[in-house]
Amino acid sequence: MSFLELQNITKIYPNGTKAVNETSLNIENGEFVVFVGPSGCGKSTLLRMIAGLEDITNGEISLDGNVINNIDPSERDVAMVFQNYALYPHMSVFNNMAYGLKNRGISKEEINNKVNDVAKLLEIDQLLTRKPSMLSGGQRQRVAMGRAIVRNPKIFLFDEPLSNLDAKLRNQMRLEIKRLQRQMGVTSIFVTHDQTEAMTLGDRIVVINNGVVEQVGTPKEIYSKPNTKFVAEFIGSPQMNLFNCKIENGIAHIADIKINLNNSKNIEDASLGIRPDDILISDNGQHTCEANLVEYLGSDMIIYSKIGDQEFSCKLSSKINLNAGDTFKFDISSTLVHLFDNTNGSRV
Amino acid sequence: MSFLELQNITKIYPNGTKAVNETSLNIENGEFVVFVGPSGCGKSTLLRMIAGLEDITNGEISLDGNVINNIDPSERDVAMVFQNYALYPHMSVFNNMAYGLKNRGISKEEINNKVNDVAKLLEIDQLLTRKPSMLSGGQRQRVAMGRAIVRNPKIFLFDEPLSNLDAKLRNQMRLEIKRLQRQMGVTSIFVTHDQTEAMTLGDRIVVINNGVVEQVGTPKEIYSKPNTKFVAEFIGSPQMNLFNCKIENGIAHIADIKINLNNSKNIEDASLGIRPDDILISDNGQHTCEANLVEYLGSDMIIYSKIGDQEFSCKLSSKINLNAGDTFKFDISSTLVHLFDNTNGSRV
Amino acid sequence: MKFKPLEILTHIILILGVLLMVLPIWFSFATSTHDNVSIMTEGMKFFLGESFSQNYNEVLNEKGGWSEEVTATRMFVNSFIMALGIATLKVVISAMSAYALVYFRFKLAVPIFWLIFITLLVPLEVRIFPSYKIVSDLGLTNTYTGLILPLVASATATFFFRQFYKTIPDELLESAKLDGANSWRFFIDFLLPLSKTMLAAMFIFMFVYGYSQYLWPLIMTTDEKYWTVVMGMKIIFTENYEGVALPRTGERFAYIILSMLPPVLVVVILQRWFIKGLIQTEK
Amino acid sequence: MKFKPLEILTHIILILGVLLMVLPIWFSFATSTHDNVSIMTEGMKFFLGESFSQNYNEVLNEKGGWSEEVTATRMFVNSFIMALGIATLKVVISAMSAYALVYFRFKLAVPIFWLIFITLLVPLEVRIFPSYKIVSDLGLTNTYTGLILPLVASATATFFFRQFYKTIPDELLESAKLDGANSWRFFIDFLLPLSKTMLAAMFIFMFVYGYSQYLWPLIMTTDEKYWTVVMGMKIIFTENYEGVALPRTGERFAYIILSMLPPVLVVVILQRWFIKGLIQTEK
Repeated sequence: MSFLELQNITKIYPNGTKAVNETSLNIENGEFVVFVGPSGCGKSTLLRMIAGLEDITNGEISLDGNVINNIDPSERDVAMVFQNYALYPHMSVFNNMAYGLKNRGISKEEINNKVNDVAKLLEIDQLLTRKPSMLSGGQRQRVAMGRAIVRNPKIFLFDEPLSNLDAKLRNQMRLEIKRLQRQMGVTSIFVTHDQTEAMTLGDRIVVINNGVVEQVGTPKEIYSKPNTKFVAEFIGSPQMNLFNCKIENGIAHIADIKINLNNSKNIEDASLGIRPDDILISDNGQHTCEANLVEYLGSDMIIYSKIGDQEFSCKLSSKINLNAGDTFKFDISSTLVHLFDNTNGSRV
Repeated sequence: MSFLELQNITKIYPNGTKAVNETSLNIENGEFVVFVGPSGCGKSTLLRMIAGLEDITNGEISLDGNVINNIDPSERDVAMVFQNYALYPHMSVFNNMAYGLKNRGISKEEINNKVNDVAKLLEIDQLLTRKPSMLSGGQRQRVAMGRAIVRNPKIFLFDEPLSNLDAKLRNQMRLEIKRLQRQMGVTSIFVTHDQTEAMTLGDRIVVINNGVVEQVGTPKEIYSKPNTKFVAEFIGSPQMNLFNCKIENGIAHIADIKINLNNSKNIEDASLGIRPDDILISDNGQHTCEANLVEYLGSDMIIYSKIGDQEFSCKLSSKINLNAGDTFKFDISSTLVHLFDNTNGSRV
Repeated sequence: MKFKPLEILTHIILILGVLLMVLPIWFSFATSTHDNVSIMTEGMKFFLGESFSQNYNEVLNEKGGWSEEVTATRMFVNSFIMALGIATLKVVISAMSAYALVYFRFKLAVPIFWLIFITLLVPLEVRIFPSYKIVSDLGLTNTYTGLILPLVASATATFFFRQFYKTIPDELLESAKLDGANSWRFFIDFLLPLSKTMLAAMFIFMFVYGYSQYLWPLIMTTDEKYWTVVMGMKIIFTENYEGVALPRTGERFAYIILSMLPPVLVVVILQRWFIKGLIQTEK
Repeated sequence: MKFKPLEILTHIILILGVLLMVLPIWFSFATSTHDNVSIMTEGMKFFLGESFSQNYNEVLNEKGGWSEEVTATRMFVNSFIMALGIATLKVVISAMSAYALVYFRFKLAVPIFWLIFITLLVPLEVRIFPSYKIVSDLGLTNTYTGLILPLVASATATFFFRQFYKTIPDELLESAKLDGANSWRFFIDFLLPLSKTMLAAMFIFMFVYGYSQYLWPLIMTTDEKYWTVVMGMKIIFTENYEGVALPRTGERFAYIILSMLPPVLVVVILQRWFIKGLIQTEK
């Protein structure tokens, strides 16, 4: 039996919206799982049902062997880091961290020790007497983490905790969260809309769309073998190019370009996907296109172009000299291609 | 004479903080300039002084040949897109866009035409009767853009307009803003803390830190030849590795590793910078380290390691099989290295 | 977001509270439809009687007062004019003062806010004689202006408008400025529409405040033509004791019920604005 | 954020307003320090006189009323107890009702809110006779309980607490729940400390409201021991006309000045809370 089990979880709001639909999932003890999906896909609702902040319409959640459907959030022994941190504005950092412990009737001395230990771990021990309004974004983030850690809960829940930080700080905190989780070994669920966070943080990733789990797997599995068209587009940056095409006799026709696919059945309405960095640009490529726009990213650059009326992008080293308006030659290798059936979006 | 000229602009707040210090800058007609820097560096203050929303303590701003220091913001003919969009919550999308035109006494018919044209351009013509509260984040963003465009101002000011959008949408809107600016040719200033946005959007980038301009240049110039240690660390993702070292007889000593630099003078306290993707990993590299943490990013991965007690990261293709705990061999080429003097942070 | 175990208890307490508030009004109305004899002999009524039109007709049209010239209808009209004037001017003046205090950053804004706030401590009752002196020197006794003017400043309303304006993000003002709005237009085009709910709520509060004034109109008016409902209430409850006839209890209750109508009217008219505003700010 | 051209004009208007508000109080105070003869002959005073201690001593210690037993000091104490009781209970009850309305999502929350809101339309003046009946049936005439109890419910305060609670982000409640806080703890540990400013402001408003009550204590109290300041004001302004001596104008003004002190005291005590709260919510 897994540490956390979700069985056919469904959430229907009073207004009839189905936020989560028949979701089942097992999470092992000590695992770091990331729920990723576009905004409004139900990933936060799922997390909030685990925390007990939303009622469960149907299905069963069990944690550490006990069904927790009807257990009050205060007794589930889970800790959550909110997107806006939800620090208690009228309490000092110390009291923010100590509040949950006080409510559990832990002795003053023990609270002092625990809070100080965690504060040291997170390097916020200088801030214990300050109010949240006197902290910077990164410091608030740490306090929110500290409040969760100090309780030593069965499970950590993160609800997009990095999205209010600026880019540099986000990368830094991402690393720190990963290290802390490794170090403490507490089962964690992290919700995000950012595929980079999902890929770098998760032991396993759960890709969610419209309340349905599209794919569960390690970052490598999901990146290299996306099960559906949605996952293919969502995971990876810049996003995978998807060409609408017709496949006849093992050959994909995209506008006037033909790509030879080995052993493929005929599909009337297919999508041929290829990642921007899998398009091979060389002077003796078979196909020719014009670069409409070039985005310079430092070591890499992204070229936007068109085949017929379908836009696509290629990522290549910025050492290559190519400007908007230039033409370039490229190849598409059949081994690097992902093929999806447009009728149901699933991988062929 | 340039289209927009800033001469020795200084901003000191009543409480004594110097937000902007003696900044001079020329921006040509039709240029797309990005102000980039960490939060609180003064980049927004500078933008707001151009808009007329902050008083100028010292210095002179001239737009299109006229000094505008004391001209009311409503008469400067600039349009601004705010971070939170600042849409008028009680007005429909149409009225949001038309409000500025009405105040300029333009005829109803002309307002109708202009608003409809811009709405079509931005694909929000279906939303004209809605209130802002009924729009999604991306749609709000478009309305805010539309409100600025419809006035056909001399200059566009963008104050971190993408930071409230999720990752996918941000990339998409970034492209769209770039295309629109190219198409309309209106001088634009874009403020952001995100170096990726700065690199991809700007014709020129102004890197600001602590109220002082650290470097002005094209994205390529700034990336390949950062003037200061701050710029080197700030621009580029993952950020440049900077090793504290001592340079004697043209050799840099980092812990027990020696790197041969050609023709370099002796520096007691130097920083040797190298970008994570410029570290050459190969089986016959001179130096050996252990990978402490591996971040998987899809096509690439980032390895975190240490030389002595100094952390560094390398970016390499995820096709290479390397896991946390493995050792790897690498070379640092003296041609890819950036050298800074720690006493003043400037490039050597 | 429910605290389930408490829910049933809460319901019971709340329903009791509702009954406690609604029953007296119903009793008053039911009693007002009976004739005086049955009220005299049987006490307050729970069911409706048959003297509705007689009692209400008498209250509205019978002339009373010392000069036997003023009708209750006249008093209702007076109270309505007074309450309307007070409420309208209080709301307008407070909204504008709050605007000045929040958006015009002159050095004295904070001390001035405190001075306005301090006037809360000097309600009309305390300054009634100086106020009377000024109004009578201006020749405004026995006029609507005299009834309304000394009551139009409101520190309470200014305070709440100020707090509300402070929640409006700065960017809205900045964006409006770049769109060419001057300070007057910003007030008209932005602050007023955004504070609809607040305006409606304040208007209701202030209308009731004005409507229930007693001491001021008592002192201000010697001419019975300017008597108000609340003054009339004292009169109908005292003058009849002097007569030899039965106490006219039915008419008294009819008068009370009628006296509630103008405020109810105001709420009914303003509720659309008000509910809309409440729903929009709903979490 | 300045609208410069208007600034000078605004200043002038505001300074005039300040004078208009402060001068009457200063005049009253200055006059209260003169003896009756000079006031009689010379009118209101701008400068201080020499009868300060005499006038104030007389007001505080002279026994008055029909029974010649009640002193002004006694009346101040009565008013203070009444105002304190009303304000404290009003604030506590309103804060708790608003809490129930915002955080307990039962189906009737909206209709109940409206019912509470409607009671605004039935101020004490309108329901004064039924209220009197109930209180006297309970044997509470001539008690502090009787003075205070019928005035402790406040729709206004409930409304503002409700609006304030609605601005508190949901995540705070959720986070508190995960930290093991039950609904009672959330109220004590979060809502009360967060609404400090609101509590202080409401307390001040309600204190002044209670302090300036006239009609209710007039009806409720037959025993002069329970007379209040505002009732006393009527008395000192009427009883002296009947005497043959000079009108005791100096003492009257002394009485007015003294009557302002309790509310001022409340503000001085609460201002620290209040200013702190205002500064924290400052833009």
